[in-house]
Amino acid sequence: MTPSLEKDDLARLVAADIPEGAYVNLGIGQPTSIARYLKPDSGVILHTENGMLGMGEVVPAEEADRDLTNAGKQPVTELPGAAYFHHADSFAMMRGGHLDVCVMGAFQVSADGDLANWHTGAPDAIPAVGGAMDLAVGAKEVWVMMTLFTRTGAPKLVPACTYPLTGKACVTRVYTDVATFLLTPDGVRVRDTHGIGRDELATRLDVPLL
Amino acid sequence: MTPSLEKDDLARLVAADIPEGAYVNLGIGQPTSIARYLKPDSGVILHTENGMLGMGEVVPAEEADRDLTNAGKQPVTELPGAAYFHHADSFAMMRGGHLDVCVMGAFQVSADGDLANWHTGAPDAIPAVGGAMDLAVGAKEVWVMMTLFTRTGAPKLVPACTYPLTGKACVTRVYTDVATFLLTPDGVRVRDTHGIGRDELATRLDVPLL
Amino acid sequence: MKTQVTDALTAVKEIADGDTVLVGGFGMAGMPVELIDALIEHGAGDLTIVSNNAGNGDTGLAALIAAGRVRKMVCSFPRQADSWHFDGMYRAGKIELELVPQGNLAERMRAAGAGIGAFYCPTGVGTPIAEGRETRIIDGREYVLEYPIHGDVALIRAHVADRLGNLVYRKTARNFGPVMATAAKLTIAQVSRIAEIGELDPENIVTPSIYVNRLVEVPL
Amino acid sequence: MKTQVTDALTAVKEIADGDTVLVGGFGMAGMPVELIDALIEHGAGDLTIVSNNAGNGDTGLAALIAAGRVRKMVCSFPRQADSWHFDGMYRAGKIELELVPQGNLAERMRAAGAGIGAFYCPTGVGTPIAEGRETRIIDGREYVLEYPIHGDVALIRAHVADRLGNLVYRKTARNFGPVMATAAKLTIAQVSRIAEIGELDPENIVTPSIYVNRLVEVPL
Repeated sequence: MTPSLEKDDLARLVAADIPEGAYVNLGIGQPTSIARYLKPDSGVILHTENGMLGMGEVVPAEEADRDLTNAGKQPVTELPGAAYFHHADSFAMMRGGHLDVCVMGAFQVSADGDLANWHTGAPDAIPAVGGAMDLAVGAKEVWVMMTLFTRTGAPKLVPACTYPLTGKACVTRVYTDVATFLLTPDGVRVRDTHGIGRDELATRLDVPLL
Repeated sequence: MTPSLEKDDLARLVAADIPEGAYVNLGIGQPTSIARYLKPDSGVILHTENGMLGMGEVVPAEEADRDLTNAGKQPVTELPGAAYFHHADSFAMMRGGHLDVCVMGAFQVSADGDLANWHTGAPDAIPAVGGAMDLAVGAKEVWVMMTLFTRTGAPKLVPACTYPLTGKACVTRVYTDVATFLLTPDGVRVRDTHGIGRDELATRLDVPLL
Repeated sequence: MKTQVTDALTAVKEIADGDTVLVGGFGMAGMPVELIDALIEHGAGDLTIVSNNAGNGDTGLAALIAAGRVRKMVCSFPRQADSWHFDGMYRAGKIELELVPQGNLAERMRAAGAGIGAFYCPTGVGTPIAEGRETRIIDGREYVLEYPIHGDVALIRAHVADRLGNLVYRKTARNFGPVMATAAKLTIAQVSRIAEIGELDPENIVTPSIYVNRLVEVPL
Repeated sequence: MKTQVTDALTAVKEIADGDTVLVGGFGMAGMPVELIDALIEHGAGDLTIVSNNAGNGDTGLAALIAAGRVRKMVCSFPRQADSWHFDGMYRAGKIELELVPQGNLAERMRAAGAGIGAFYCPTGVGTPIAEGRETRIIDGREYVLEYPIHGDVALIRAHVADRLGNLVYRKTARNFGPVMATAAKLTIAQVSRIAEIGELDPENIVTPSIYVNRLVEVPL
């Protein structure tokens, strides 16, 4: 049995699944690292919601241009063929269904694709949503990248989200450290597993698996 | 008594009333000629709904650039400080109330500022509205420039329009060959007359005059 | 997905009978004449055409109308001195007309491209355009509810593209092109020149490549 | 009307207690720090601030919040590693928060600038953001009704202006500036340089001068 995936391996797995020439938004945090594993000849073009297509890599602070950041406010580069636009145009692009794929992190995903990734529901938390809800309703494919279990072992792929939703029935794939799930009209299909058997997976999740 | 105004005199009169630095849209037809009488140092900036601020003069066919026209599809020039934008942005500018003044022709204007200038209502006419309705609701001031009477002597400033409307309660001034009218909350005020006495004006119009 | 560079006839080959085609241009400025010629040669009919005008003279959109391929025109200003092909078809009852104020035409396509379901617009309130339509008072002002206009295909003309499909336009020929590019499932742009990637300044791109599926180079 | 070129303190002098101020920037990129400094010096309070974030570090918007001038923040992403001034005020119950998804924030200001009364937006359907809000099914999809956000004043930062007030931006510092400029009664732009009229290419203007009332030059 292969071991469970380290973060970089997971990013590499997602990167390999992104179609050639796709327009892609990589969410704040872990999904940002997917960019490192895209092949230079893939023609994949990265969108950042703060107004750019053709975004390049995250660069160290000493190379930073303060006018050029990703959605996580990290300094990035500009690739040849890039284009800048303002926020209303950027979100029109997202909401209008023009992005092929977006990849986001999540607290929970439900079997029918509901996404919860902006708020734990804790009463003292300061809520912040950013562009997550816009991506959830807008991208043609919404992929989630996360660990399958919390630190206490609770599954994050669930029959119904208990955290406040980001979007309903929007997620089509869930990439985790131990398995990749395709959320299909027929149900949740396990595409591959890493360091866990399908039987154990079925036992530890409350979601029926195909 | 001064004579009634020729078309060019009327255009000159309107031009003189446009405030310095105003952003102005001049409608198709007669209002277009107002541009000729704007003082070069007035700082007035002309908008054309097909996507430009800083439009210059109409030029003869031999100087035409087919990519640079006014809303009447006549070739025009570009002035220093001009800006181009697409149609949705151009009409957002109009609808959003950013133009200081627009000047349009009219079939009829009512005493409370209703405008009719797009359709005679004739059953065999092919209707065409262009940007007139957008200007009527959008510009801060809507001025009309027209002859006060039809060729058969019927007044075009009326108690209520009989032609289909372009916009409701939008016109604030009516410049005609024989008089200028200010449409105020108190009623229709005659500002100046040309070749006609105020008494005769009052007799020939069905609209109470202040 | 990757923008294809192709010839005009190949570019238009999937346009099907009954499609809604958004056609750029304000009069002749920005009209993709060679793409329309290819559409005529291709042969699709029963089309709904969304364009500001209903053809000028005998070329471009006017030729498509003259060829009897247009079932319905959605436009703001059909009647012009040189719109004789449309005028004849219209008076003969052979073409349907949906008259839309120019700004609504632009904004309804913008809504289609931006994922907006509908919007309240002040234009046309109290006029025949608003008759029988849903209206609403918001903050004391009356608005008409307007719905998006989606295209199956957009045929537009730009000035220069790069090989990725980024577009810049020239002067007032920009007009409806950038909006239509966002509102159609398939956008085909005719350009005067295709530049190398990196040649166009990223600050000056008007239509980002994401909105452009096919490029056809037609030198001036 | 003509755009004025002035200093920062003069530019902000009419901002009044209780005003709604749109503040450009995404984090620090595009934030008009010197205009905000002038607003702090000017002294207006009880402000509603519309901005993507709720301040970063100790400068710009964060300093305005720290000075106790903000009654309410309308933003998409207040909570950040360096939003300590907002966090403190919020937990102390001294500042109100209206959380708006980032795209709705942009589109609602765009609607204000474009004369749209309201629009149906799919974002947030089925989430707490949509609770108690008016929704509507259009073509089988559910939308939430969203209203414009108008500003009394917009404080934005651009790269270069010409003396007429035309603006160009730099890279992702463009962000909310062009939208906010359209949505406020008074738009004040801080720019790195003021160019002569005619120096900027008309094809490349991002914010036309009609949207800009005052310019303040703050060299980098």
